[in-house]
Amino acid sequence: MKLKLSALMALFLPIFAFAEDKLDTGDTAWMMMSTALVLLMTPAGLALFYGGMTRSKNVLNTYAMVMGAFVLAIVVWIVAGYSIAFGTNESASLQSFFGGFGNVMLDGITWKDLSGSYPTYVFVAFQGTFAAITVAIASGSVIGRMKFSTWMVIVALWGLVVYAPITHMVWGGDGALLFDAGALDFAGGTVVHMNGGLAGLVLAILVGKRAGYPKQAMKPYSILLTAAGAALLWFGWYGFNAGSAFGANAVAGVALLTTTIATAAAGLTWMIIEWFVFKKPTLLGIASGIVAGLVAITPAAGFVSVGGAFIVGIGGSVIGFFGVVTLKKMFKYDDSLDAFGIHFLAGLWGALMTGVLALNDQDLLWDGPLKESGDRMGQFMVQLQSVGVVALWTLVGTVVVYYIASAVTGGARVDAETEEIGLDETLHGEKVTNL
Amino acid sequence: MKLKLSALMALFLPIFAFAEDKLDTGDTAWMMMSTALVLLMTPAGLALFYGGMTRSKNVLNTYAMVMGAFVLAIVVWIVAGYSIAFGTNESASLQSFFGGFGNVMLDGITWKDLSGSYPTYVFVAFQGTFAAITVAIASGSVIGRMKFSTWMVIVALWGLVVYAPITHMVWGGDGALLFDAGALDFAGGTVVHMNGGLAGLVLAILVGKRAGYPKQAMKPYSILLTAAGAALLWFGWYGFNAGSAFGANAVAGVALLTTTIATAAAGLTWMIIEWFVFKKPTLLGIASGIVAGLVAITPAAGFVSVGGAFIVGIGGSVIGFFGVVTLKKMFKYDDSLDAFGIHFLAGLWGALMTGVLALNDQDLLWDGPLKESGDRMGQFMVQLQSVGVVALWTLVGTVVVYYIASAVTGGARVDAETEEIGLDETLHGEKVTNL
Amino acid sequence: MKLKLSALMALFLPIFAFAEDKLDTGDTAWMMMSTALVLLMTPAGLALFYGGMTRSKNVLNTYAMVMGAFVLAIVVWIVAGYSIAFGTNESASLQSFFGGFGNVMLDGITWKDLSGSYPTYVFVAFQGTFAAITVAIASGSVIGRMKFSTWMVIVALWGLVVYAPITHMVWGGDGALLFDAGALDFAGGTVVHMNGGLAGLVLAILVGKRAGYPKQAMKPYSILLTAAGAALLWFGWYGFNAGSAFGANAVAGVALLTTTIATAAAGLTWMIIEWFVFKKPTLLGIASGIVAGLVAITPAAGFVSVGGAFIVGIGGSVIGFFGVVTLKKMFKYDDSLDAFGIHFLAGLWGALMTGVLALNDQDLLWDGPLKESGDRMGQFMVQLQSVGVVALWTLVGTVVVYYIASAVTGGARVDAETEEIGLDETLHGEKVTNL
Amino acid sequence: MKKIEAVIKPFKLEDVKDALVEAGIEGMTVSEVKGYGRQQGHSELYRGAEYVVEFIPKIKIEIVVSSDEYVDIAIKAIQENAKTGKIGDGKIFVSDISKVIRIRTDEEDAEAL
Amino acid sequence: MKKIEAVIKPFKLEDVKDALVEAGIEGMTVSEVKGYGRQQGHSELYRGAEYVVEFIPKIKIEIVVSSDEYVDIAIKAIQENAKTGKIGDGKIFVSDISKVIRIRTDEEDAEAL
Amino acid sequence: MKKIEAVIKPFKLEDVKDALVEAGIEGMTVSEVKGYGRQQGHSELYRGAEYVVEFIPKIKIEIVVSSDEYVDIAIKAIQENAKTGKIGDGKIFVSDISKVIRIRTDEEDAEAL
Ligand SMILES: Nc1ncnc2c1ncn2[C@@H]1O[C@H](COP(=O)(O)OP(=O)(O)O)[C@@H](O)[C@H]1O
Ligand SMILES: Nc1ncnc2c1ncn2[C@@H]1O[C@H](COP(=O)(O)OP(=O)(O)O)[C@@H](O)[C@H]1O
Ligand SMILES: Nc1ncnc2c1ncn2[C@@H]1O[C@H](COP(=O)(O)OP(=O)(O)O)[C@@H](O)[C@H]1O
Repeated sequence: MKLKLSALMALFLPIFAFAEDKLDTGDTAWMMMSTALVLLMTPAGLALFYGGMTRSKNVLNTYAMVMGAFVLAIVVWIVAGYSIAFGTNESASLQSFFGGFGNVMLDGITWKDLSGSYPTYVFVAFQGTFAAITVAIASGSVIGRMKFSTWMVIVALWGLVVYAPITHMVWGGDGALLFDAGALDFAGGTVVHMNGGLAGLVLAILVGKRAGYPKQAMKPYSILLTAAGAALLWFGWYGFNAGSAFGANAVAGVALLTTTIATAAAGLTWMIIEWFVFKKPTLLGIASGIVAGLVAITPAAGFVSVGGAFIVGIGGSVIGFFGVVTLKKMFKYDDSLDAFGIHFLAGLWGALMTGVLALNDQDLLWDGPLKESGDRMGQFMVQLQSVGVVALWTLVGTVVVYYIASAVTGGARVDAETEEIGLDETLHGEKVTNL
Repeated sequence: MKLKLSALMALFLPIFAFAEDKLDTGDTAWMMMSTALVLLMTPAGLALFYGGMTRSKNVLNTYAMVMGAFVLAIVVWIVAGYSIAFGTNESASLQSFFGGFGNVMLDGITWKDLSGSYPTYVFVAFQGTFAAITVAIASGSVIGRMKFSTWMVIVALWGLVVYAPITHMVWGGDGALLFDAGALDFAGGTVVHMNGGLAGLVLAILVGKRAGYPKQAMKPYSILLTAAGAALLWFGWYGFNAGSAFGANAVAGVALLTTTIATAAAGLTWMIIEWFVFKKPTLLGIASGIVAGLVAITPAAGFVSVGGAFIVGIGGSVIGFFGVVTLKKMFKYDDSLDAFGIHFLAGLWGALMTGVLALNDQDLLWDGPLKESGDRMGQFMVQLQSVGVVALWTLVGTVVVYYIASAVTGGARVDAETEEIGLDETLHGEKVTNL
Repeated sequence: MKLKLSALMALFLPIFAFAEDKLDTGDTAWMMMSTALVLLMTPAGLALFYGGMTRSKNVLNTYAMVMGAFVLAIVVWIVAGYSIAFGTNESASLQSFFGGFGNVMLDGITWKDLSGSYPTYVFVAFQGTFAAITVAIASGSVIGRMKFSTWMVIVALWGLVVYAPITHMVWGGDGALLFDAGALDFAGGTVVHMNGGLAGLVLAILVGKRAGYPKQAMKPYSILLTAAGAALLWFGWYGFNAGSAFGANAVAGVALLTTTIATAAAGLTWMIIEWFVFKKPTLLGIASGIVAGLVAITPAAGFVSVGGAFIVGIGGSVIGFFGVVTLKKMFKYDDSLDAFGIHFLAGLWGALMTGVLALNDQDLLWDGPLKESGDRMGQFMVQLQSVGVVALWTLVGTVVVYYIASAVTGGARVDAETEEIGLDETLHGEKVTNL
Repeated sequence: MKKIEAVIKPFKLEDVKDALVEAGIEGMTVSEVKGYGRQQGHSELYRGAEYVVEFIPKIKIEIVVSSDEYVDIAIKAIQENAKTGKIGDGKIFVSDISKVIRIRTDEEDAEAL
Repeated sequence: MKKIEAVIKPFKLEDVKDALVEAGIEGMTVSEVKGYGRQQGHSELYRGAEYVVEFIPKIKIEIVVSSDEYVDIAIKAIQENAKTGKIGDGKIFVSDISKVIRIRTDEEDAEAL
Repeated sequence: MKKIEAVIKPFKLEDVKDALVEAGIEGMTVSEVKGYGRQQGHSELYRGAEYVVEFIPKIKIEIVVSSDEYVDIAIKAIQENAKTGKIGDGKIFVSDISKVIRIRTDEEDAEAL
């Protein structure tokens, strides 16, 4: 990533006033701000988005799954995740998948080190917020029935076994599998959204459906909080996407604009589809569309045009709607808050459309078939390969992690009575509202 | 605007380390951040502020009116609004009012273009968030009785017919009516707040009062959410005001400080007035004062002194209180959440006081009578002219848009039973809290 | 502070592209953003954090105590607080404690003045948000029984008599007592957290316990809002800590990373302790740990290593837990929302551990025994001295302020019936939820 | 003594209360209930899952009066003010009360009302 | 006419309602109540302060029927569907109603039900 | 069997419950209600619009007991513990219950209590 970054930077040299390896205050300001923005997405944005959609008896448990996952995943990231993801492995065959343990506890990194034009310490924190939101996304599929202890064990293992290697493969620099292949994933369509969304589905199937699903009415505690969460996600996502330009540069400007366009178009699209299909547009629908649009544009954000952003956003919303309304009913899995339906599917759509729609502009593109030889079909095949590899790794890794966590905690699922009474009261001894 | 911007920039050349037409990372970082901040104001800040003040049966509808308006207005902005507002019309007489259609779908703008020292793409997104919040403000006057379909049509038309031309007139660069006249509006006192607030009143009068108003008690769902919304508005407003300096420069510092002072003073003022008049200070009052102060300082933010900021803030609160408590009762219109009472009146106050209080400092001022010849009276007349022109355009434009939208959707108002049951259940099929 | 700042800056000169006394857009962008971030912490973060923990009948009063304190404290800061804190007194003996009245109403400061590389106006606003949150923290100890009028008087006086002098002593530049002694307090462990937390305890003891405490169940209105508030605090704290590097530089990067690490570790720690002690991890516990971690790392943020951040964070959580669960029961004071238990204790821990763990790195350290002669024991003694002086000043000052405020408002405490019915209804005439 | 319980539409409460007070009945206790009957519920929609809400929000008013005369007065006031003529207007139930005590004064029966 | 009041566990409401409707009882009024009895409450924990929640959420169903026959039908439907066999299943109380009125139509007694 | 219904001030619930339990009455059902009577409501203020809140939050306790003896015990416990002496202390109503069933065990009447 650093290498790619430097390459990118080089293009702008005539524009920027600094030479490589110097700290640029504007880039540093933007990357620190981006870190704070992405941080906000999990314990505030996603937690409210998910918490609001949960039945009132499980709201605090849902919030705790997100917030607890966040703090644990950050710790895991510092201890070893960063090293596996962004370290360099001496063995070339291992380097395809793992960065090794050279930077465990950030060993070998000093506060004066730079990643391009800003401190590596900031890069570490920025990437840590990505690691943490990814596993938190998965929680949405399994709320209301999983033991909190099992979930915590899953979070710890998954960060090391699934997230870090996938990040390494895609963004790990020279020698990393999909990085070398030239996969385009601007801000984490594969790494974050497909990954987290698919992990959610796998866990949902393994842990089983909530009692009474889908017969029993499972009404959301507060759509208002869900909508507020979606708004905070949108806000934070500017750090996610425009921050993935690794500086306050023109590419960040592209990501900022395409993110705005795709998201607005997606929110509108979901609303309109609902209006046609169910005769009523819902606030939950607008919020869902917004998130689907944000997910879809993530891999494409720095690569596509204004028109491309519209296509990615609208399509992300259509496919998300299909995932949530049609697919889930068809296959009868209980992807409770639609981590799979929205994050995986819209992330997949975005990752593939990045191959189709990426501007053939040498200054924007990353290394890959499209940049090197204008080979769009080849680029699309690389995108296909990358979604395939990521999906496979996530699938296998998540199954393994689940069974270990389940064994360690004496079964992954709460008993029927606990589920009936609600996890807030039984697992946490708290109640969502005391009027 | 670009021209004015360049003029402004030139003043700082000895201070800044870059020459014109170079991307400055610090300015770019600040403008991207400002865009994210202003974005947050609508689907989170304003939506919570308004939603919390609504009766529980209409809360989600209110939220959806704001959030739905936001996504639609952004799309409209990209498609044609930006072009009308900031494009350049070849016909000089048209250029007074409209920027034309040269930049429809952002045609003609590339990702490498700069607006001064940061990407034009960022400028487009930044201004888009202004367009979107303006129409969302108007929704506050008509909640609880307007059809959602009518509202959506209004949003789309209004963005093109009212918002974009007014923005062009004030900020549209050489040849634009009020820009040429030398009107001072730092961040949108006329363009955003008077405009949105007056549109609200017009719509409120046209659609009629809520059933039972003012006899029936209409209690707010949650003042706590309203207060949280006000806090988010304050936060986001730093992007609004200090972002309107178009860079991380000393003028932005002025706007940041005056915004802080005026808002704090206004929050305190409203609280004290209530304490005297009603014997009880309310949280809603503090929150209302905060918003009134933010609105009032908006046109003046980069122009006034510390003392000026106090005057603008305190006066904004006094006039807002008068609008909400006295004027509304006197004329018996149902400006439900006081978009007119707070945004129009405090915006008007701020716009006029900008003429009175703007520092006579060549490095701060924009072109206009005050800058050119120290003619404060002349400047005040220009300010008067600008509020007059804006008010007239808004009035006429909003009436036209209302009748078209009403015709297209078969009447603008829901039937009596729908209103009685509440719009959340009837229009959206959702409920605000499921305990 | 400005002097120290310049000294710090000098170290980076080869890295930064600007010479002293020039505005740097990156630093300015970061400091403006930091100001907005710290602002958000009080009327949104702390207000939700506290409001959510309060009984439903006092929620809006709690929110109003925080929000009202905020607007008033900002006004007081501009009027005279800034001058006392950061002005320069001609008398050397007075300069030890007070900055004097030379900058009342920001007199003598112009919009072109710089603090190092960004506008002094931004510095004023940034520091104002610190002043305002400090007194707001104290409100947590006395909610549910203090008159709103008394509280407002306390806020006004305390900002001048306690906060401003303490800030002067620690950060007031050459001649200021603890600044000269070489006390290390990166972002306000003593100035903000010990100070606000101890003031809270003092007020809680003086105003007395809530009726029925601790026998009667006092259930929190909404832990979800408390958790959301904690997340907003975390987000804003990046401005607090990394903003205290006064620029977008490598030291800010250190603060950003250590803040992330300590907070995550602390959130996890509290959760685990609860799990062991009470058999149930709570969401309130995770949120409490997060805040304890943020407080603990505040004085240490720019000084410690990755390992140091873990120690500070984990220890802060342990000591905060002890304060809240053990100490409070032992001494039977009613520190209602644990301003003392968390802010004072974790702030104390952080301040002392800064002496123990600060990296002996000339480029990071501030003047003091450790920097000058590698004398860690000497540094620790200075830290002890500074916590002692701050605690003493806070104690005496707060007692004085309390009695004056109480006298002015005819007693500090509401009557028994008012307390019984609840302060929302009686003092503000509002109700937290209208379903 | 008699107790009158009436289940009515929520938005009629204000009118009914005013009429009762005007008719000289100055005490009552109300609660929020949910009714099931002939009146159709509505449906809620969350991401495509449609839930029919069969229980409809109603208000229950309880009034204890000392004489049959007052029973008639109360029934009349309720009937006239709660009626919309549409399904779901609700029902009135009358039953016996054998003893009433006012806690504040220890007064009993008719005096306690 | 008789009134049947049943206090049951909240999650049994749906089953009981379905059984009643199937048995031909098509009107009822329910409310959220809290019960105290042999069933143990749970405890809540806030920063180390443990509060025992002694009142347990229950649902109260009120049904007014015209004949003793319907009383038995209703009781049977409730008994069968609200029972879990664990402490806290709740109770059924039966009392007399002397008059019923349907507000919409002014119908009285059996006709009003 | 008798049913005792008491409308009391919310903050007295804990004391009343303790007294009832102490007096050997170990089951009760409570609900949140709103009362209208001589006690003055308060007013709420939203941006200058003042709304008088006439209905005051109260708690309703329902207790079914098997004998008149228990009726007296219960009344005494409530009277003593709910009284503040100020307007609004509330009322106690007593009525007849013809049948009681414990759902869990099918026990009837006195045994079910
Ligand atoms: N048998 C009954 N027992 C108790 N409450 C009833 C009964 N029948 C109806 N209700 C109450 O009366 C309300 C109105 O009844 P419904 O059948 O919907 O319309 P209508 O009052 O016009 O006949 C119901 O929502 C319910 O609360
Ligand atoms: N004497 C009583 N009067 C009124 N309600 C009662 C009485 N006894 C019990 N209840 C209600 O019945 C519910 C169940 O009673 P409980 O003793 O917990 O279990 P069980 O129903 O199995 O005997 C209680 O929560 C309460 O609501
Ligand atoms: N006639 C009545 N029928 C039913 N409930 C009543 C009646 N009168 C009073 N109440 C209830 O008793 C409560 C207290 O009555 P109120 O007249 O305010 O004071 P007091 O109990 O001191 O006479 C009321 O809030 C209401 O809930």
